Order: sequence, then structure tokens, then C-alpha cells
Amino acid sequence: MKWIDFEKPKTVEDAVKLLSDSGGNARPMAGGTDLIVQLRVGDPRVNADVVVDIKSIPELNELSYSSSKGLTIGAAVECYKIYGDANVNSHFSALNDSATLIGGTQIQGRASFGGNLCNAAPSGDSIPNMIAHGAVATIAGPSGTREVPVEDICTGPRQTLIGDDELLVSINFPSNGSGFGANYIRFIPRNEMDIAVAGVGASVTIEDGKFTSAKVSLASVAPTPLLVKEAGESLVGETVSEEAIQNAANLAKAAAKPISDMRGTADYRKHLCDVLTRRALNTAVERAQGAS
Amino acid sequence: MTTADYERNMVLATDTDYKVIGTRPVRHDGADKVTGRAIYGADFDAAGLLHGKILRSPHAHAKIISIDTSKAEKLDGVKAVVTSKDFPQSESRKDQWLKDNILASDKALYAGQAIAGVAASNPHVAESALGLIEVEYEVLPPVLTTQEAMASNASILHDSLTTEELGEDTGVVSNVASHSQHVKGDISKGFEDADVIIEREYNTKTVHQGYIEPHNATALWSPDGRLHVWCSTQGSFVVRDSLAELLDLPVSMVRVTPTEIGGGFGGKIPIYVEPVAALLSRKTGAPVKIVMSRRETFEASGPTPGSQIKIKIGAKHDGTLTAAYAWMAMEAGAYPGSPVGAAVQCVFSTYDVENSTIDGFDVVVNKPKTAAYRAPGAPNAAFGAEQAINELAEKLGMDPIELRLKNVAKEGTRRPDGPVFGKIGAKEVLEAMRDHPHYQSDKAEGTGRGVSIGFWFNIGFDSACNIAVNKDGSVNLTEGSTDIGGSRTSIAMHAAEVLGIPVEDVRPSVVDTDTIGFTAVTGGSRTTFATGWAAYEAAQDVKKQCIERAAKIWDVDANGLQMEDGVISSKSDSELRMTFKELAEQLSDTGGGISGSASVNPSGVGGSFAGNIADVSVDPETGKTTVERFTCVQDVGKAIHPSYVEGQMQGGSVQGIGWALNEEYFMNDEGTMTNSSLLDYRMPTSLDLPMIDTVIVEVANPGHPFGVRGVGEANIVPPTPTIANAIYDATGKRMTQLPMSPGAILSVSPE
Amino acid sequence: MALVFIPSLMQNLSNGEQRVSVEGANVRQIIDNLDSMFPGFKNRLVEDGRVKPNISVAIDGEITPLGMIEKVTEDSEVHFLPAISGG
Amino acid sequence: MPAKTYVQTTINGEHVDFLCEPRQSLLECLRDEIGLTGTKEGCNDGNCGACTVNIDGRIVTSCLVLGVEAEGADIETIEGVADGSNLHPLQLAFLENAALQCGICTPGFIISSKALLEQNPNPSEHEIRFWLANNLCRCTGYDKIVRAVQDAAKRLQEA
Repeated sequence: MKWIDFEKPKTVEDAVKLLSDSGGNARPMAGGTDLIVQLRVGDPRVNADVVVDIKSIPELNELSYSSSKGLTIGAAVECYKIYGDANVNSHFSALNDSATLIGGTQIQGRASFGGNLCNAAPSGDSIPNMIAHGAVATIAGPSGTREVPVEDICTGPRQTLIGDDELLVSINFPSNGSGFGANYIRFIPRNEMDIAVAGVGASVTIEDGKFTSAKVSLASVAPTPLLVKEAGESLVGETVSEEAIQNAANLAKAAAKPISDMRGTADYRKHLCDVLTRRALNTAVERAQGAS
Repeated sequence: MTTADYERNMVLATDTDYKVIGTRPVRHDGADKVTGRAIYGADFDAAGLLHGKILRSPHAHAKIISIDTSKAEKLDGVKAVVTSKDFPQSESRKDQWLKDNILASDKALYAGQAIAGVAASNPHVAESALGLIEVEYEVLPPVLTTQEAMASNASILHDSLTTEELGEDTGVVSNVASHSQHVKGDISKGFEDADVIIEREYNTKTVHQGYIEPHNATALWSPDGRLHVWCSTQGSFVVRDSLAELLDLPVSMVRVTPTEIGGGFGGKIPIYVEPVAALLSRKTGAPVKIVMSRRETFEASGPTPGSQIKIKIGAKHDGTLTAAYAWMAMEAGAYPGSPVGAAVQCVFSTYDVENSTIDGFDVVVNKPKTAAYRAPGAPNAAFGAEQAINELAEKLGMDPIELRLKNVAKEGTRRPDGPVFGKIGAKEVLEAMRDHPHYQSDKAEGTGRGVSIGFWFNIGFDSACNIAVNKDGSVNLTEGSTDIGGSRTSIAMHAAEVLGIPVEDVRPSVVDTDTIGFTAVTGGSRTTFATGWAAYEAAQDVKKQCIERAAKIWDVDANGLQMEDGVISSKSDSELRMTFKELAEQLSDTGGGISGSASVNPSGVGGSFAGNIADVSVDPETGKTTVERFTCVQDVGKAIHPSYVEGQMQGGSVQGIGWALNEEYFMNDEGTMTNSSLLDYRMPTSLDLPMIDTVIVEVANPGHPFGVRGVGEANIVPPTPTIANAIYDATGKRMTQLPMSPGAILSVSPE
Repeated sequence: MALVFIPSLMQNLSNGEQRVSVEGANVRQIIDNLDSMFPGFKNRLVEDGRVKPNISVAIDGEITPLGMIEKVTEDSEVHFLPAISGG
Repeated sequence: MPAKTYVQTTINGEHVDFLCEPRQSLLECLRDEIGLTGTKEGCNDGNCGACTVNIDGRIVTSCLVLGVEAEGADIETIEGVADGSNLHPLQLAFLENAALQCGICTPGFIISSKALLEQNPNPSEHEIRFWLANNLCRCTGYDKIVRAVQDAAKRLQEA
């Protein structure tokens, strides 16, 4: 591994200054479970001379909930804190679907949703889930902070619209009304420690047996995690039924643009989008109906 | 019967008249290994240690036009750079191939092949220096499968390679390094006599042994010309002799100290980084340590081959096999030496078939040179043959175990490769499978059940052992078999049994090549058999001397004395009685200490059969297989330490399950492995498996004093066909390719 | 006389004979006598006075570690096989 | 070459300070700078678990932690599991259940299992298998490891 410098700022301002002063050669690091490996193998997409450890910044460790503001997860909050949090468990339990899937126990001691989002892998297991929850990212930069829906963050494999001089501070999940349910599932050949061959995040709100809102988002079947708007929209107004869910699954499958690689062929991945969308929606519906 | 209703680890013991053999003591090296104190290869340190790194070819097939190391040599902290030019001149083509696999000379034949080595004061500096070495390649088209390599227009890897047929050079330049063949009876007549014939082609991919500890070595080439190497290896003497040959040194000038070893399964028999560390040490005068990365371990060590296998078998309506034909081509990797020769000898060995013909082809391709992996070649062969047997059973309407029992090889059966079997336990294994509560139980809803059986020869070869008696009646046992899974305890148990003392009173040590007689590799399921035998003989030597010493003390004829259960006594005078401990105290005063030694190269090797019963479920929408229940039955001859025997059976079974379901080298068109990490090379995790139930069958091997056959390998042979047969039972899909990954299963139509 | 099983790939040397009775009290004598009956065998089986490293000799079903000096009896079966090792 | 960083930590209950380069992982620091070689490297990318250590009560793969991040941390490695010459019940259970063959993965399994039993004294077989999925063992097929953890749980509850 080439030489790096290490900085550990205590404030968002100091972190942003370090990033902007480095001329694009600094990288924020939360758990480092992706970044350290990328630096070690000399991944050309991560050409950092300075690693900025952001785990000492209070805002990035925030994990709070109120019914008015919803759930805020700081960019450095580790997965194990997410699935160990009472508010997450009572109001956003579907986020645990991702928090318990990322890596194994050891990785979950370090890895964060924020890091998963900034790493912008097409397979990032928390991203479709965040998209399905309608999450919004707060990003700090030299000229202040901005808020961006998570579905707009990833622009390509390992590419985001977060600037070299910007810092992801937190992710906010709006409160859900009654009748809300969500789910993230992925397909992997093993049962743990794998990259999704395909993954689907789904959320629904059901009132009086009808979908009033729905979102479907896919992993590992496009250059970025993908919000399939038409799949969610197709459900809105429909009565909960196998047909409606199958129709949404068909739309998700049609939207997938996967490649063939060692993890699966394009055809297989498209097929999985159908299967997993159906399964994720069914679980989301069960949860919604259980919650209402 | 439910799984809770029976003993999950059964021992069907035939001979229980032992005090130590068959018990389950805590291993002697255990405390060191659970406290982190045991020193493995990468843990070794020495004053002034330098760190070595290796530059590797990015191309699967390329001519090396030039290598310029000058910039790397100038980097601050770099102490030396070596290339193939630093090796002494080669004396033969084979010698040159060995060297080329360590550091390539004129051609790179696989992506990952070593080109140059760098030593620096810091591993990060050594790594940076690799980027400064300039290599000019002329890239050639890669040949990645036996099908491509055997095609008439194939790109040729070695201009000098000609096909060999059992000692004869055919003179034909080809990627086929050798052709082997076994013929028994008249195959045409056998198929004419058959009422039912099954014929299929099967294909398997390259897979890795997957040991968790990467290859490593530290070398110190002293100014007096002596080379000392510390490394994790399955065979310290193989390392010593290979280094002496490659570096043109007298054997006595090379000393190899085997460290603890973190798994091998055959893959840590060949040498890779040892000679590079040695050359770098010679240039620098300092000790140099090289530790492979995981990626290097995948791309530049020795996996087991992908293969193409055609099977045709015929039987009469009553199930009698009349003919068996196999054609197998196996990928040797870049240099000749696939395990096809063993595969052709194992493929139909379970069965008594009157007419058989088996052809095997060793084929070079642009992949890492294959090495041994647990019963090398036999699992590939069984994947085809044992599916064909199940298919035949289905066509005949017979139970697959009954069909196997009807044709099973026994003592006196002539094997397809010619020789006649001695005492073997194939029938006993099949009977234990048939009678097992697992096989007798009803399948759970939605699951499929598969069975199969596999064979491995096991080997003998040289082993040595020394035993020195301490004055408190304990003994120090030294041996040369690197201990990969508890073998030093099973070897110590041989000595304890003979001397009639507790195994805790035997202190076994694995020592370096200067300190013990020649001992062959820890491989071929030979260690407990052969080194155990050496310990048995060395203990007999001690025992004989003890009796002689007691005779001297008592002034009686030694022929009238005996030593049993640790007590020396007179056969006629009950007053004359002395424990081993009491004698030990007096040794110094009665003529000096006692030590016994033995070097053996035993014949009498007993082959081992292993069978499986597996229940699986397959998700019809994703194709994903879940192993719901798995039972391994194996004839081990005699289980010296049943816990570690079970461990071998469970470990071999799970490696086989991994091979069956997900493991493969995924190569891109350029011949680069794209999944060379433990993330994407999907070995089973704890969450992917059920408990693995075992049945130890003991059909004593008459060729060993305690009946040992060896247990390490046969258990990896049956899992792939067992899982395939279970998947067929669950889905109606006949899987003819490994791995049977979810996508692959989904793409096959039911029969 | 011992019964030598001629491997199919060597039967070109034995005029197609599959099994040949050969005099000899050890492997060396068997190979020598086989070679005088059918010239070429020694060249295929022996190198520097020893059985080639890639060939094993099995006497009565057992691979012998003794090579050329292994004893052979009147009713022995002799096989020449590819050598195998293991993992 | 730029200067090394001075790091102060607590390892196995003892104050330990060391110098390291920021690019060195905690694994490298433990092994090469501090001499605690019981923590093993199997993959160097977080997938085998052989380098598992416990930092501030949470298990992590030390190959994915920078040494400089250890400033102020409380670290437990395999060398600190036994109480002097008394083996921990997990260590005894691993030995008596023959839960190791080559032993290279054993330190990681013991550190991981210890953390599991500290937060869940009576885990089910599934919970054990899930918790340990980031620790690869190639020798045993996991059967005897899972049994050893179950056995240790029983021993700890009886103690």
C-alpha cells in the first residue's frame, strides 16, 4: 500500500476544510471496510493521499428519532448500532434487513450505511433499502449543507454526486404513517458473506386493502442502485393482490439492465429481479398489514 | 427416526482391545493453538528480517521479451531484485519447468506467474518497487480448457512438449502431455451384453484447496553457504530436496524447519516462494520473508484441475454391470502433471466389472500448474461415474445402494487397472449407509436424497521416528511429518500403546530436516499410517531395549521377560516385576539412556472407501440448493483418535459440498481469474451447512499393526455426485457440470 | 513363473500379448527377462537402473516401495502402473 | 519518508504504545510492531475472520482497521483470552471437542465466539452459525466448532 496521511477531525467544518484543501486527494473514512481494501489493492478509482477519519465528529455519529423529524442516521453509524437501536426496531425495522446483511458480524462492527452509500457499489445492500424508504442525505461542503434524495446520489459504479470537497453527514428517514411496511432482500449463493447477485428494496403503504404508495429499488442490476418508479407507481391505487405484485415485479425486471459476470449472468439477474421483487413486496405487505 | 434419536458420530469398531488407540485425548499442541502461541510460517521473525514481494504476470500466455529491474533496485529501502537469471543453469526440460513455475524465464504461461522478486526493509516498499519493474511481453492467445487445448488448431504452450504414453515418448508436439489407459476384458462385448446403457459427458471447473493460511517462507543463506528455510509446508524434506536441486546445492547444505502449518490439503506440497526468498537472501545476506496474499494464493499456487469426463456404463436387467468406459481429460495447468493418472485408477474401483476401458489425458492449459488436492482426480471422476450409477439404478428400478452392493468390489476382485484388491471395506461402507437411520428415514417434504461412494488408494512412503526415554518415565518423540490436523497426537498414541504408558507421557515434536530421518509429505492419507508405523517400530525398539536392560538388572535371560501395559515382568518369576517408570529412573546407572528409532517405507497400504447420504432442497425460483442433512461413512481401518478422524470426514465432506455447489475459478476470456478473493471464491461458511454426521467403519488393514488405512482423502470423493444425485431427486434435473450453482441449476431442464 | 500383466499402452512391445509368464525372483530379473523376450520394455520402465519415477510396480496387488529389488514368487502377479501420490 | 505516528492503546488489559505508519493495518501493527502474532492474516480484506480482535467490546477484522485508529482503544487479542495459565472455557471446549485441525483460524473463532457468549449466553445453533459466518474454517466443516461453542456456553452457565 502506498503512503497515506491520516487525519481525524472533530468537526464537520474541519473535515470539509481538510477535504477541500487536499485538492481531491483526500477521502473520508468511516468503517473503512471498503476504502482500506481499495487503497491496499491500488484501486485506480480511489487515489487518496489523505484518509480523513470522520468517526470523531458528533453529527456523523447521530442516531436519533422523533415522530416529527423521523430517523436520522449519521454517516459513520455502524450497522450493529442500527440493528441494536430501539427506535429503529420499533419504527424502521426493515432497515435491519440491510444492517444485518452487510458483511458478517465483524464487518457490521465497522461498516456504516453512509459508507455503503459513498462507496456507491451497484450492489450496496443498504442503498435500495434507503431509496425505498425515501431517505434524504445531508451533505456538507465549503459553501454549506445541501439535502439530496438518496436515489440521486449514485451516478455510476463507485461514483456519486458528492464532491471531493464534500462530506456526507447523515441520512434522514421520514416518519412513516400506519400501514407502512418495507423489506430488503438480496440473492446470494451462500447465506452470508457475499455480494448480491441481485437485490430488491421495497416499501408499501396500505390503507383499506389498497396501496397508497409504493417504491421498488434494485441492486446489482445496473451501474447504480436503481429506483424503478414505474414499479412502485403501478401499485398505487391497486388492491393488494398477487396480480398487482406480479405486475410490479414484471416492471422491475424490465427496468433491470444487468451485466454478466462471475456473480451471475444477465438473464439470471433479470429473472431474480422478478422473483425478489415479488418476495420483497410480499414481505413489505405482510409487515404493513401487521403494523396497521 | 429423527436426527435426535441416534448417535450422530458412530464408531463401528472391530477391535477394541487397546488402551490408548481409539481414545480421544487432548492434542499435545492444543494449548499453543488456542492461545495464539503456536508459530506458523508468517509468524516467524529473525533479526534484520527483510520482506520480499513478487511481481506476477498479468497475462495468461505471453512471451517475455525483456525485464528491466534497474528502477526498482534504485528505490530507497530496496535491497535486492531477482529474476529467473539468478537460478543456476538447468540440466533438463523438467528442471527448467520447475524453475519457470517459480520465476518465469522466456514465457509466462498463466496470469499470476512469478516474474521477479524484490526484497526491501518494509513490505510496503517492496510492493512499491514491483511497480517500477518494467517487463515487455508479447501477448499470445490463451488456452483455457482441455477442449481448447486438444483442438487441432490449438495454440501450443510448450514447443518442446510431446505426448508420453507410459514411459514412451510419442514424439507428437501437443498440449497433451500424456495419455494413460487401462483395459480389462472386452469392452465391446461388455456393452453387447448390456440390457441398459447410460452415457453422459461431465465437466468440472478448477477449484482451490482453500487453506486459510497463505503460502510463506523465510530464508537465510549464510555466508558459509548453508541455506536455512522456515516455512509452512506439508513436506519439509520435499522443500529441502527441491531447493537443493533447483539451487544446485548439496542436500546437506539445506536445512528446512517446518513451522506450524495453516492447512494444505495437498496444496502445500510444491514450493513457490521458498526459492525466491532463498535467492533474495543470497543477494542480501539477510533473512528474507515472503508471504503470499490471498490473491496470489489463488492465482499462483496449485489448484486442482477442471476436467472433461465421458462415462458409459452398461448392465443387465438384474443389475450386474457388464461394461464400464471412461474418457477423462484433465487440465494440468501450465506444466504437465494433472492427477488424471490417479483418476483413471479410481473411477470404477468400487465395482467388480468384467469389462472396462479407461483413457486419461494430461493436458496443459494457461492456468496455474495444478497441485495435489485431497484424493487428486478422484472427485472429478466420481462426479461422473457415481451419477451414472444412480441413473442406472433408476432405469433398472433398483435402490441405488443395492445396485452398488450387487456389484461391489471385495477382497480378490480384480481392479479395472489390473491388480487384485486385498482386504477392503467397500461393502461394509455401503451396508452401513443402507442401515443408517438417515437412509432409513423418510425424506422431509420437498427434499431430494442422494447417495454415492468413492475410493482413494492412500500411500505409504518413507517416515522416521525417534523416541528417547526420560528418567521420569516420560518419552520424547521426534518425527518429521508436519502436523496439519492433529497427527502428532495420533503418532504419539502409537508409541503410547506399544509402551503401555499414557499418551500424556509422550511428548511429540515435529522437527527440522537436520534432526530426523527422511520423511515424505503429510499427504496421501499416509501420516498416521506411515509415521505412526515408524513410531510403532521405534517404540518396539525402546521396548526391546527395556526388556534387555531389565534382564541385565535382574541378571536373567531376556527371553524370559515381557513388557505389557508399561510393566516389565518375568514370564516365570512373579517377583521380577518393574514398571517402565521404575526402569527409567535406573537407566543412567545401568548402562545409559535408552532411545529407539525407526525409518520405514511400508507396503501394506490400505485403500479407503467413503460414502455419503445427503438430503437437499432446491429453491425452484432461484435454483439455490440447501444441504438439509448430510452423513459421511468411511472405512478408516482403525481410528486411532476418533475425534480427529471424524474431523477429517467432516472437513472433506464440506470441501466437497463447496466444490459441488459454488466453488470455481471464474476465468475471463483473457485467462485472468476474476474471483480471486474469499468473497467471490465462495467456500462454505458456517451458515451454509448442517451438522455433518459420521460413521467410522473399521475394516482393519492387515498391512498395519493397528489396522490403520488413512482417512484424509477418500471423504472428498463422494460429495459432488451425492449432491448431484440429491438435486436430481429433488428437481428431476441431471447436473452434468460443476459447480451446481443456483444459476446453473435454473438453466437446466428436468429430464 | 510370475505372471506379468502388460499395460495396454505397452502391448505394442509384446505383440499384443496381455499377460506374459516371466522367470525371475525379483523385479529386476522380471524386467530383464521381459526385455529379452520383447525388447524395449526395459527402456520404457527403467531409468538409471531404477524403475522410472512416474511408474509404480505392484506385486500381488500391492504397490512395492522396493522397486527393482522387490521379491517376486512363482505365482506372483506383476503390474506396471502410473505412479500416484496424493494430497 | 514521513514520520511514523505514536499510538497509545490498551491491549489485553495492559497499556501498550507503538509507532506505526498510517498505512499499516492494526493487524500489521499487532503482528509486526507489537509481536502479538496470535492474530492471523488469511485474506487481508475482511472475508476470512482469522484476524478478528475485539475493540471496545465489538469484534472487528483487524486487517480493516488502521493501526492509527487504535489510539485510545481497548483491544483484546487471542493472547489475552486465557486467565494466566488457566484456559478460558472456550479454549478448553475447543480442545476437548477437537474443534481445530490446523489451528490457523482458531484464534479468530475464539475471539468471535467469546463476544457472542458475552452478549448471548445461550445461543441456538443457528445464532452461532450466523455470528460465526465471517470466520472461515476450511478443515473442520464447522461441526465441531459449533459444538465447542455450545459446550462452552454450557460450561460458562454452570460456572
